Amino acid sequence: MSSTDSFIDKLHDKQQKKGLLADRIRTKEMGEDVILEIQNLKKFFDIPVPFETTWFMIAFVAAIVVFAFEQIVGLILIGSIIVLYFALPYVPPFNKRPRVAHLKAVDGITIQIKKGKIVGLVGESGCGKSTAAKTIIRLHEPTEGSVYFKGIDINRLTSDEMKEIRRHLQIVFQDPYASLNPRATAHDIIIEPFDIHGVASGDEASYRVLTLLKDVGLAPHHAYRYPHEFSGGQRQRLGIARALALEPDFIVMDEPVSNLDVSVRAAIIQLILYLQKKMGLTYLFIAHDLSLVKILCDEVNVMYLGKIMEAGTSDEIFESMMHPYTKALISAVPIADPTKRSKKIFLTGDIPTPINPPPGCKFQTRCPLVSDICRVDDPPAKWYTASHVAYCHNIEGGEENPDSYTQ
Amino acid sequence: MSLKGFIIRRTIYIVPVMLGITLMNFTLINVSPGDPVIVRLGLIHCDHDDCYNAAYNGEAIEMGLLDRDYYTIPWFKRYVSFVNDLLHFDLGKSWYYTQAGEGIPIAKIISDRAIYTVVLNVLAFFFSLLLATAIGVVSATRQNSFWDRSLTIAMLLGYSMPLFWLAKLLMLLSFQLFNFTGVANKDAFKTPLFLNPNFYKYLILPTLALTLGGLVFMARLVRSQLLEILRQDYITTAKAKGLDNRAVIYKHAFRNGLLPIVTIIGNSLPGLLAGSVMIESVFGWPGLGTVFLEGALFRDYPMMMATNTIFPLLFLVARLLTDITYVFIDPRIRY
Amino acid sequence: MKSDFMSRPSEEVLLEINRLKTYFFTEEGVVKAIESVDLEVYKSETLGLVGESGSGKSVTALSILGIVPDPPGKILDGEVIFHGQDLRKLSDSDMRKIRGNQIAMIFQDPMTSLNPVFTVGDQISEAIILHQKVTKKEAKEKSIKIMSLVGIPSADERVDNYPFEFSGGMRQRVMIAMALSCNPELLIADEPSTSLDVTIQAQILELLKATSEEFDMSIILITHDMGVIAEMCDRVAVMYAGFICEIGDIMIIFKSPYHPYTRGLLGAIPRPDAARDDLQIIRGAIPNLINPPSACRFHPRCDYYMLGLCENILPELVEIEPGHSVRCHLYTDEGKAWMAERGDKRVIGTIPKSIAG
Amino acid sequence: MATAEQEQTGEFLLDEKTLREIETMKGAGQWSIVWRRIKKDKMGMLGLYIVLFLILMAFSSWILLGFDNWLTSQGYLLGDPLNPRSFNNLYIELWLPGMPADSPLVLFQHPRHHFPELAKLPPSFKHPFGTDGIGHDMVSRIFFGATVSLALGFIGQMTTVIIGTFLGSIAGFYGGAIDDILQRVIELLYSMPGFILMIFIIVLFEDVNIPGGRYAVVVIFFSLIGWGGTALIVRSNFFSLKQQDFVEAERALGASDMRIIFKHILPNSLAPLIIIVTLGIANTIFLFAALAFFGFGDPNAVSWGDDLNKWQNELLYFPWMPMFPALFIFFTVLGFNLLGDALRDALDPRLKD
Repeated sequence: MSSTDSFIDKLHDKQQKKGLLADRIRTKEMGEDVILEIQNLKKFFDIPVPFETTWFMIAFVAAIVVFAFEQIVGLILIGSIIVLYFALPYVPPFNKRPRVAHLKAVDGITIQIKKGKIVGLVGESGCGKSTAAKTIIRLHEPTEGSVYFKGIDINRLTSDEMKEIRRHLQIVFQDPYASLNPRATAHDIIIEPFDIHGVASGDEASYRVLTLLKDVGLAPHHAYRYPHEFSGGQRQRLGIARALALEPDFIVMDEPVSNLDVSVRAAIIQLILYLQKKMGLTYLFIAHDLSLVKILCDEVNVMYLGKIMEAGTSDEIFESMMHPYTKALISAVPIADPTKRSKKIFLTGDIPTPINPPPGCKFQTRCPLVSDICRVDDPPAKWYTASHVAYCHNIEGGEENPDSYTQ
Repeated sequence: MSLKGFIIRRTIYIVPVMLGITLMNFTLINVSPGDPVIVRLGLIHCDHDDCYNAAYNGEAIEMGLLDRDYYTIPWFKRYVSFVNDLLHFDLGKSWYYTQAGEGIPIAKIISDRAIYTVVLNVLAFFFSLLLATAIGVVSATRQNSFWDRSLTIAMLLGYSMPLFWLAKLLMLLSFQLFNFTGVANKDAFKTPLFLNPNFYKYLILPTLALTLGGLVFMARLVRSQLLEILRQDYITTAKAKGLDNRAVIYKHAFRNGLLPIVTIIGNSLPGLLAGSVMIESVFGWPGLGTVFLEGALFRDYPMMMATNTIFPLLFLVARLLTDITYVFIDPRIRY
Repeated sequence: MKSDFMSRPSEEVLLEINRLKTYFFTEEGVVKAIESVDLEVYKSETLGLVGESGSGKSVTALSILGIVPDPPGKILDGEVIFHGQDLRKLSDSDMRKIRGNQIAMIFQDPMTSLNPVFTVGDQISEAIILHQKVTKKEAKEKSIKIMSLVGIPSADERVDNYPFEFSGGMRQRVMIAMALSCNPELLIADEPSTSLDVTIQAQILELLKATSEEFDMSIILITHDMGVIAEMCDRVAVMYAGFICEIGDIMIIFKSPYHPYTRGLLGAIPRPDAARDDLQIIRGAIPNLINPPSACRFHPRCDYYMLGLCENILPELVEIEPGHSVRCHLYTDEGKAWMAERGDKRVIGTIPKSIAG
Repeated sequence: MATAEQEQTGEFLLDEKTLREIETMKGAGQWSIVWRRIKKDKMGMLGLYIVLFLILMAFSSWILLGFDNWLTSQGYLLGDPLNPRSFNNLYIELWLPGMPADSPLVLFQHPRHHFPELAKLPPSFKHPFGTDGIGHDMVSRIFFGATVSLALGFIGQMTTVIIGTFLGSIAGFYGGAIDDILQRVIELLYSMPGFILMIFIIVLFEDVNIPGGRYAVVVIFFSLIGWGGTALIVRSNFFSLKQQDFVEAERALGASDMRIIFKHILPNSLAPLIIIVTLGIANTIFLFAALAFFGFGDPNAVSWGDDLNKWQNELLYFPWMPMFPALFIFFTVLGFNLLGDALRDALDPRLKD
């Protein structure tokens, strides 16, 4: 571990020289063990909208016809045909050549993750949780914003440096079957990271594979089986073993249990918790199951349409939530206790699409507290404690500045 | 965007594609080795060069090559005039089909012969689609029954049978049963065409052969598509509503199954057209296919160029029609 | 079996299922999806049918309606008694009169269970025309009415829209409208909210609750989510690998589950005031139904497994108290004899720690 | 790790039978499952046997002919080559005890040798498939024709698949301008019926003189214009596979593009490629037979298509002459189609658990 730490120090020095570093983190807050800081992360996708090509084409075709009738220079004609054919917007039957609209999957999120904590990121489908997860470990390039890992801006690293950093940042996917190469055995899958990074080879690698299998609760004789021969829970164990292979510091758990059956789910959760304790891991736990997040996470971020609505410690979010969306979300969760049938807050309408959303608060279309200002201005941050913040125009209390809570 | 706009756009888009195709063909013809005049000359016996040159020139003049300065103008300039002629619906004169020592205009040949190909193809397409639907529905709704198994095997056998050989076998069968080979000779089709009993008599076997050829292809398609769709959730919904099997299949399954079927048939039209070329040739049916094959055998370049322009054009138009059909079948598609 | 449920007057029974058995004959082998399902549904109650994937919940629903895809599925045995007549003995056309009319069903994925090429109005009025003697126009009017009833805004315009123009929640509302269009007495809801988001799920469940009261309709609510069951149901039946293993009143089941599987299931979900370590594990995995464990199919995963008994003799459904039955050897005579023989004092009917705490 | 171990021991507390099944499943990769599925499919196995038989036939005739050429060039086979009865021209003889020593049963004759006096004989014990119009034994012609007919199908299809896979995978993985250009070229090629385009090209290039004769020209042009379909399928496969989680996981581990393409994506797109090859060989053989039938083959080649072309007009009077080559073309296409259909079913991803 010492060699990798020195690598990070080297990167740190390099970025400091260039003035890229988030100095605040390194100097002030490393003492508090901030392992990952996400600042104003945005990820937009370009999506196609129909593009009118008719006039463009008519102009070109007309030019060609003029050439043809006048028979001036054949070469010009032939050249322009080739240009026309290849340069014209391709018009396959149903996908017109796109003009671009932005799908704002992640629209500026800021999260601080402290070492050894489990930080939850919850939200409904289409709120950009998974995009956020992939952008954080740089599987997608962010449109804007930065991710600082131990103070290093990972989006500015070269591919070689990034490869080295990837040893510390890993991900576990939602669908345990899709995330395993169906043509590779468990052994092949877990040895892959050793192979890529040249950490270990031959017998040593195999030995480490078997140790990892044991760590995640699989038996040695599972090593030469293919993913389809495992049950859902065992597949997810394999996925976790692969993520653990390089001894990372930080793992993004992208809904690791939502595709599993109830009885298996608990076992995987226990494994995740056990590994965290044993290896001192830090998790970003992404989920839509609030009751799970409640018992699992130290801190929770509630996301809606690419924005953070409310963030705080688990207790703060679940016991003293402020944001109307959080309130509705939590009250909508069915509670597995028939004696506690709660009175629910029903949100009207559906989740709108994140394509070019209206200005102001993203939640305005469904919010029970909506007022005129919500349709114009972005909601301000209101801090209730040093860790608890909600973004809303119409809620009571709160401070503009979090620093008033720091000692 | 309106449907009209879409149609206009797609129609205009045909232009560069056609230009690309004709350019490709024209280039191929002009870079290929061999002199078409020599092919036409065949084996002539000449004692000295003058005799040969005279014969060569005579042949070249007859083919109309000297008129157009075939040997002096670079090929890309000739391509420009080809496109120019094409825009005036002038496809040049045939080298092989001649009348009174002069080539017949290809546009005339094609307009004379097109009706044969159209009648044959439309009839066969209609029949095969009808039969394929029937067979596909029977097979798909009674999966793994006796009928399904035997029909599937029959379709597979037919699918593996080369189409031209199927035509030959039909010919043999008809000869054994009725002493009628179905091969038309040139005198069989004197005008007026649609009152001519010979036209119908000689139409039977080609239509039958082409129908079988299309049928085996489409029936397999219909069956697999229907099987796929009968697995869908909305079929269960329809059943849970209390609809009977007929309504489920003919209303709910069929309309959904049509979409992929239309796509695949639309995309396989060139294949069906090639089948028609084979069948026409085997039965001597005087359509475009025969014209093309005979022209190709005798290196009739203008004719080959013309057919190789017409067939892609037909295909592109057919694909445009396919796309338009989509709009009426599937409400999800908007232009 | 019938005597087990004598706690309620029998005229209130709407649907009774006895020894239902459905297999799927696939190329890989025979999938024994349902081995023996016995349950009753009372008038205007909501019965929850809960179990993990592959437990046979959906197949039960399809078997009730007689629309198990055949091939490969086949109902081999059992009775489905609805209003005193055995649905399995009805002719096809009589059965069709009941489907969609007296018993309606909604499905898990509203995305795929609506036909994409017909307008929603067409699809709703199709059922109305089929079961009621009305003209097309009246059917359409009725569709609009029922659409606004299930909370689809501006229904008179939306009626001519296609399913793809609706969002997931709205599509599920369309499905509910379609099911309600003929005032059914029984609605089978197969995971109606699983593919929806939490806030939308709450809306749909509330709608189901409201309509069941309004229409005086019984609901069989199939789900794997214990939370949904707790919110919605009057009684609950727990299924495991083709068997009903426990059935009873919701309060009883959640308070003192008797079957080891029910206990495991309840222990494995995060309860409102649980801590991290309270999550309990059912070891093993859901069995492959082509080759399921013999007799009691839960025995390889069971903490109370009795060697020589559980894998050989299938326990009967035993009534513990009125309206609460369990299929487990802990409560059968054989089991008691086995324990007595070995001087084994297993604790029966205690409440798991996590639930009690 | 007590809890996890519990899960796994629970898994293996299953009864004996299941346990044994798990044992047999150990190490069973995708391919062994595919093989098991094909073995269950009777029609597929029939197709496999037909294909294997034909390949065996083509190979043995090829080797035999090569051996004969070598012997002749070495001068080992003496005797008058013009004499039909000389040792040189009697090919494979079968002599069984009890048969007259001077008239053994001739299994195969040299494919190019003909006996004009034996022309147009109907099938008999000596000539099971009869003889053709100039006195070739049809059995021999068919036996030796298998090489050309099958080789054309194999080589033609393999070249198109290799070109198509290469272009398709590049376009699919990187997308962008390469992908755009590739799509346009495919569109051009696909706007013309393949059969007609092939005839067009054969006519234009029939004079080209390259080793391998006319069929070499045909195969070269076939592979130049025929790769579009494969490229499209491979392209779309790459598009969907590169978005799969397991590829994302590789990226998260820091794997390079080449590693991802060759170690992870390509092996996973093998299944459609195998189907393309099998069904494509059937189509290619069919196409070449059709070209030969309409007189665009090589009249000097010993192949089923050209024999069929030569005797097609004798069908009404001497039906065996064109019938047997046609029958073998049919069987070949049928075999590959059966095998291809079985493979398609066996490789169907929907059937995966």
